[in-house]
Amino acid sequence: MISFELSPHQQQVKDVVHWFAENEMRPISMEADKSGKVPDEWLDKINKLGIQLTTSSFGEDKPKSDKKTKSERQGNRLAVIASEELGWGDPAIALTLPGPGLGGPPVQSSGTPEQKRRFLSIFSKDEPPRWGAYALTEPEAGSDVSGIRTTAKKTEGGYILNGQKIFITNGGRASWVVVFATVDRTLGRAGHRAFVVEKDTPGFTCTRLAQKMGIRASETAELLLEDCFVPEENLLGGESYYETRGDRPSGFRVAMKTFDNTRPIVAAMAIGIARAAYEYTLDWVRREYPRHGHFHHLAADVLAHAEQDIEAARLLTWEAAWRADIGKPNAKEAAICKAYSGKIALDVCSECLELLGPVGLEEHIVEKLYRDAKIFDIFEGTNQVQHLITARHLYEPFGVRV
Amino acid sequence: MISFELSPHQQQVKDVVHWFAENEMRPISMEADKSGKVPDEWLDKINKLGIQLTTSSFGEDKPKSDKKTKSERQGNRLAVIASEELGWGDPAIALTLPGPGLGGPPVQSSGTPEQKRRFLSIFSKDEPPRWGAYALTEPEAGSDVSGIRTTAKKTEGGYILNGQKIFITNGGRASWVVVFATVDRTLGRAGHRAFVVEKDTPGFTCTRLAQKMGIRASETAELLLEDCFVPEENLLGGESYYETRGDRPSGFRVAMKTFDNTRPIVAAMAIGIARAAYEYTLDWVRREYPRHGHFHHLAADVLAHAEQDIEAARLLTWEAAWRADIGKPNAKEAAICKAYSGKIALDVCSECLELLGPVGLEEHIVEKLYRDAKIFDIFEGTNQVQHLITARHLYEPFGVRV
Amino acid sequence: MISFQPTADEWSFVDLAKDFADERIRPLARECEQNRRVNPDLVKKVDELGFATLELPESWGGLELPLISQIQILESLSYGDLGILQGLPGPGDAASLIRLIPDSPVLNSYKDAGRDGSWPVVAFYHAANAILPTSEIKAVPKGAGYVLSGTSQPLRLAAFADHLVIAVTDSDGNPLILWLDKADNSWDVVEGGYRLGLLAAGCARVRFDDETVNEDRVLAKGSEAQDLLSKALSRVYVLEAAKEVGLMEAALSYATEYTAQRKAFGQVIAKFQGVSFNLADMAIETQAVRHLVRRSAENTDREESESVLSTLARAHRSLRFVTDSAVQLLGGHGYVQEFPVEKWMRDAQAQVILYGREHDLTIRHGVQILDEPIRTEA
Amino acid sequence: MISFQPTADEWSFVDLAKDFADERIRPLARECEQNRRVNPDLVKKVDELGFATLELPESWGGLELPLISQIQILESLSYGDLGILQGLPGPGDAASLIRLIPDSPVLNSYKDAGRDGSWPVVAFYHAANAILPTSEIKAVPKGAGYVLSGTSQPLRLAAFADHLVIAVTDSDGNPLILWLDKADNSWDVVEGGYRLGLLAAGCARVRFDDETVNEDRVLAKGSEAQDLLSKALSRVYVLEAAKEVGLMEAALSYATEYTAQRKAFGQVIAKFQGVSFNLADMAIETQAVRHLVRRSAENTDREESESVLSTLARAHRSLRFVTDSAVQLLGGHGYVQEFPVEKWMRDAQAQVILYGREHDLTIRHGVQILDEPIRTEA
Repeated sequence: MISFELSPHQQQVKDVVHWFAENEMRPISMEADKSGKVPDEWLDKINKLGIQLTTSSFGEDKPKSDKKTKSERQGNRLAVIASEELGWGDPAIALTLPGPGLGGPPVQSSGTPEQKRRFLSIFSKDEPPRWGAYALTEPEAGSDVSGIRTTAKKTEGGYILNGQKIFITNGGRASWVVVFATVDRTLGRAGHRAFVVEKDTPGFTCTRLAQKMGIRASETAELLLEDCFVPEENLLGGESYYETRGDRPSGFRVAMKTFDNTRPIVAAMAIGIARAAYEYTLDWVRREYPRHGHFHHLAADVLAHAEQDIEAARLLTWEAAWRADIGKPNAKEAAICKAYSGKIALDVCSECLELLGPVGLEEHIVEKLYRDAKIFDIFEGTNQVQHLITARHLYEPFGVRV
Repeated sequence: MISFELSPHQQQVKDVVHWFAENEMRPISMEADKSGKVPDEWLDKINKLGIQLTTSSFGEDKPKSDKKTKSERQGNRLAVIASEELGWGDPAIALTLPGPGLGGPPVQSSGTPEQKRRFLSIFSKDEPPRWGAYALTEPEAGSDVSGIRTTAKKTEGGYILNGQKIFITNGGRASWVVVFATVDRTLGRAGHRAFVVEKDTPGFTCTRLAQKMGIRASETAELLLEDCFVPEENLLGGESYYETRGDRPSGFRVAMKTFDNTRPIVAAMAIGIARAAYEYTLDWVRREYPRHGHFHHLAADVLAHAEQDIEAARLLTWEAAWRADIGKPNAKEAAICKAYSGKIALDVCSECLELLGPVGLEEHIVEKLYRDAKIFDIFEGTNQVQHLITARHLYEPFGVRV
Repeated sequence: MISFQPTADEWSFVDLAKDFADERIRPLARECEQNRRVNPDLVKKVDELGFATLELPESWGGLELPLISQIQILESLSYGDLGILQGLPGPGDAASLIRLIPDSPVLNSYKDAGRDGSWPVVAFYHAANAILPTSEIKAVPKGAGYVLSGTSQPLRLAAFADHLVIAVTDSDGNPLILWLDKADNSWDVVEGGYRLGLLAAGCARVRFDDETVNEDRVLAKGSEAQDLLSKALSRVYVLEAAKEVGLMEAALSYATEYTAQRKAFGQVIAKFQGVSFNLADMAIETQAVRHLVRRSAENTDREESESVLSTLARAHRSLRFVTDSAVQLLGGHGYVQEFPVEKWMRDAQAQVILYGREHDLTIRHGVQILDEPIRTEA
Repeated sequence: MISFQPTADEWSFVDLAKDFADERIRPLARECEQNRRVNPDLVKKVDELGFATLELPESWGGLELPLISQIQILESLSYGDLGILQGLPGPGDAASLIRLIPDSPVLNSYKDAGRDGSWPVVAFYHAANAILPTSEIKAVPKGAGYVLSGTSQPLRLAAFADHLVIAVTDSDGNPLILWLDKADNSWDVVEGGYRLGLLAAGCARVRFDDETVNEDRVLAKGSEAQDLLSKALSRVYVLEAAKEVGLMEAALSYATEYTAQRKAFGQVIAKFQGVSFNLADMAIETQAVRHLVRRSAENTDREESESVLSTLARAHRSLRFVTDSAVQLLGGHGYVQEFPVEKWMRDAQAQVILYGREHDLTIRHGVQILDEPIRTEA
């Protein structure tokens, strides 16, 4: 049955995460933006509470989760519900929560049992906070895989990696980074490999952290691989994985398919941003604006649009997550919800700033959200990339590839 | 000096054409749309008055034109000023005014002196009304030249033409049509030729007239050329023109360049459409809407946007015309003004219909203008084509062709 | 539980509707437009299949479906042709009024008349969207009845109407809903020279010349009338928005197929700069509005109608965008009548004109938001 | 005669401004932002070249250029960096007031202070855009003077200001413009933790704590004040819109060059779907607004200011679109501070916040249109 009401379990996840966002994230939000850093002691405390950002199966293992019903997986839906609240709290801090982050899904989906154990078990509330990361983007290519130039040369017992990666979230602090490289550019996709490169591996360095318009408390690193030896056992899926499949890069494709899971999560954070700006502004307008006349109508117009854009973005995102939960292909829906949410997040913040007027210039959550929002239309595939993916799926039945 | 004030001469042209639009075109406008035809007797009368649509040098030979100053050509500016008024009057009727129409510029720019005399002298107020036409578009290609499939095969004393042309304004009633064809598709642009094909030439037929959303009073023909013999003397520019220039298709390029002159004229008509809808609606709103409250603000918002869009479109169009007058390249500006005006014409009409509400459904000039407007975003190069041209000019300094 | 899965019943009804739209409705679209009336055989078939009574109460022999089910079916039918859908005879928008007060004695004769499954035509006039004092219908109390005078704006189905619903505020400022029967009351039908769109939908003005209406024609008065109208319009707006989604889907899929198959300059149009992005935007808009309509339907089924106004406004905007884009992507072919998209663009514009001003609907919703307590739930 | 040809004088001044913007302004943009103040050497150079006194009357040693000339120069300077332009010390927006009443004795001391070519800083507070009673400055008549209290919204240059222009409606409802000197009156400067944009522009609130202002500080009262403010704001809005065009041009040309030269996946970014169309839209918007600003400048020079409000509103909208698009076209690089476009997007948003609400400006212009007689001339 078509329904947009949260189940009791979904509502509970939402409430818990919202409580966290409101009471733990918001109080440090403005200061973290100013200093460009999430305080270490805060991260320690959060980690001890067992709160992590595990995008692969987000909500299923929430602290207060009920006994799950066997009937229907709902991990993706819980993940977007939770992510919206985290984005509402503070997107930069959300991206800095300990855990495997975007590196989790490829390990989860392509790693050997031994790799899963080795790389995923390190994230524990009984250990210091740790991070995983995901390194795809290079200076000469955006967030698509076909342009990868980082090389992996087979050698005794492993591979020698050379290349540069940019815009890597938590790339500096990560215990390990999933690095995409090619063993032979002429092979195209069949030549691609994913490696788990561990911190302090010789030849693997974080060369600098980017200064950004927004999400300043989130670490965005540039990584350099110079004759960096990575042992065979860190090749994701293992040697045999690629051998047995010959030229079929299906394992790699699975790793790429994680975008279909991560895009709705990114979209949901963007929705959280927009909602935070909207709620703040609605409240402010109610207190400060006259109750009639053309400013009243102007605010009504702007707020009605904002509310609707948020609602539409959320429904598109829920749809993408729902399809993943019931095992339907969702690449098009994931692209659509990301394209839509990334765009409206900025639009809503900008319109809210207009309603706030000059006071919006000041140390102000809406101003910060505006700066944070823009990256959501860029990372995990730009708006343009999402449009292209959407169009490709529309044309697929006709055998046309744009 | 930068100035947007009309000179006395420009103002005079505007006033005369406006008078004509208001007092001759408007009274027959709704009926012509309904019957899908401009009445013959009206065309006879207009022709006897010497009023024609000659896009090449529109305003310079207006009935009441003053002694021209030698200092500065202003034909293109006068043309767009006049065209806006004609579009305001009725775009379908404007396109049906007797004269060489879009066929004029290529004959004017590429024809031999003998051809100019022979083909352009037939338009006279002492003769019955006559038309010229311009046939480029084919079923498999839009309004660009590179895809032409109509063939011209050299034969004794002339050429044999075979092919089909669609969306030809006045193509059925025209005394002659400038037809673009290729002598050899493998030559690309160098193989292109323009012929003046005269009415009643054996093998040359008007196969049907299109039923359209709007500009219903304007004739839009499908033309068929079946083994149609066209004598050498109807090859535009003459045989020697192509021989002496060898492979350089410069003559042809001149004929193509007429787009740079015609696009501002088409843009100006679109602006006239938007202005007609705007003025009608403004007047109506002033009479019918309450003078306060949210409907007042709603109308204020819509009308302010409409007025501005019209103003911006006009200034962009004037700029393109001004550049042509002073001999500067204007291909980019012509594309921009066409793209902008074609789009806002429909937008303004649609917004005006919203203000009118259900009464806008009825036999109503704004409803008609809405249907008429849409073609202005399509013909003479679609909005997409204009964007591409604009981008090409932006990238030209960097040696990039998109 | 968040879910986008239709029920099995919905699936099968929607399948039926899709086939019917493809095979029966779409092929007759131009003919019905030219005749300015829906083909009678088609009407009969629609009645047989039950598509005409989705909203009517079971006690009336209707299907009394929840809105969430109806919108899926209407979307599929409208994919065939919105012009035909809007010209189908029967209770039209008044079905939603009937749904709310099925037992009103005022409706008895209409209920009896439709017993054979073929419902007389009802046009629905309401002043909720009226801002034009010069063209409105006035109701002056006289005894226990009213005297009506004035001319309405153009209404859907008015040209064919056997019955009229008149929802106005009377000269004393009291809301009022009347149910008129052509047998008892007379009004003039004023048809304009419509050429824009929905030409088979029987649009016309109605005019009253000091027509006396008896007390027994009063469906509701005062706050009851106000409440009834508001609830009925919420339902009407949801249903109309769903029809708009169907038309968007038609334009989207037609433009997709056309640009995927049609070649220009040696390659399919899809590959030209800007085309596929425009198409993606059409798809995104269509899907966004589809979800918003579903959300509004779900809300209205639960008698929470807060987002209906803005959903309809968005549907209007998106419908104009999507149908206009389809014409644009077809280029010259989009503008001529051999292809359906020019008609769809005209129908779309007529539709948004008939059902409320976009900006007005949005602002009214915004005012509701500003006047409500903050919703803490998303 | 319709013409788009600048005069020879304008050409040479614009050339000078372009070179200066390229060579002197652009390279210092980040530094000035970080220091939250324009580099003093740069200020000196601006003063020497006369760019600071375009609007000031000749009797004050200014260039007293018509708006149509000034906007061309400001556009070129702003191409360098809007953040720097908005942080230049001197009379700021108050220059337009001075232009209108150069001989007012209230201004004598300021005029004298700037005789050496280096003008003290003036911040301009006006309530024309104020809707927030809780944060506004109140003026209560007391004897022949006034008592000021309350806190302004953030103003440009307020952090550096030696003088304040205060344009308010006093507690009796009479318009009033005061010219304050830090030497005679005191106010508090309240600086927020600004991080959005225009960080070198000295934005701050000013606060008055029952400050008594003498009669001799009154620049204008009543309808004279109203008229003066309205005329001055028209000039200010035209000049600000011109600066916005300069920033648009900067973003457009940077994005053009970047997408033409930067490669991804083996080809220049320009060739990817959607990129060149987005760029074309940026160019179209920029050119459209440039013309509208020129038109408004020409009108205002002729003392017809009817389109100024909507021109500024459009400039705001287009500026947001163009600077946002530039960031988008640069992708991840657009978001980091090694490239200028992220700063431009922030500066743009700060600029539109400081100079009037977009929708408000548009609606006010629309109300003007509705209340005026129809213009029969285009």
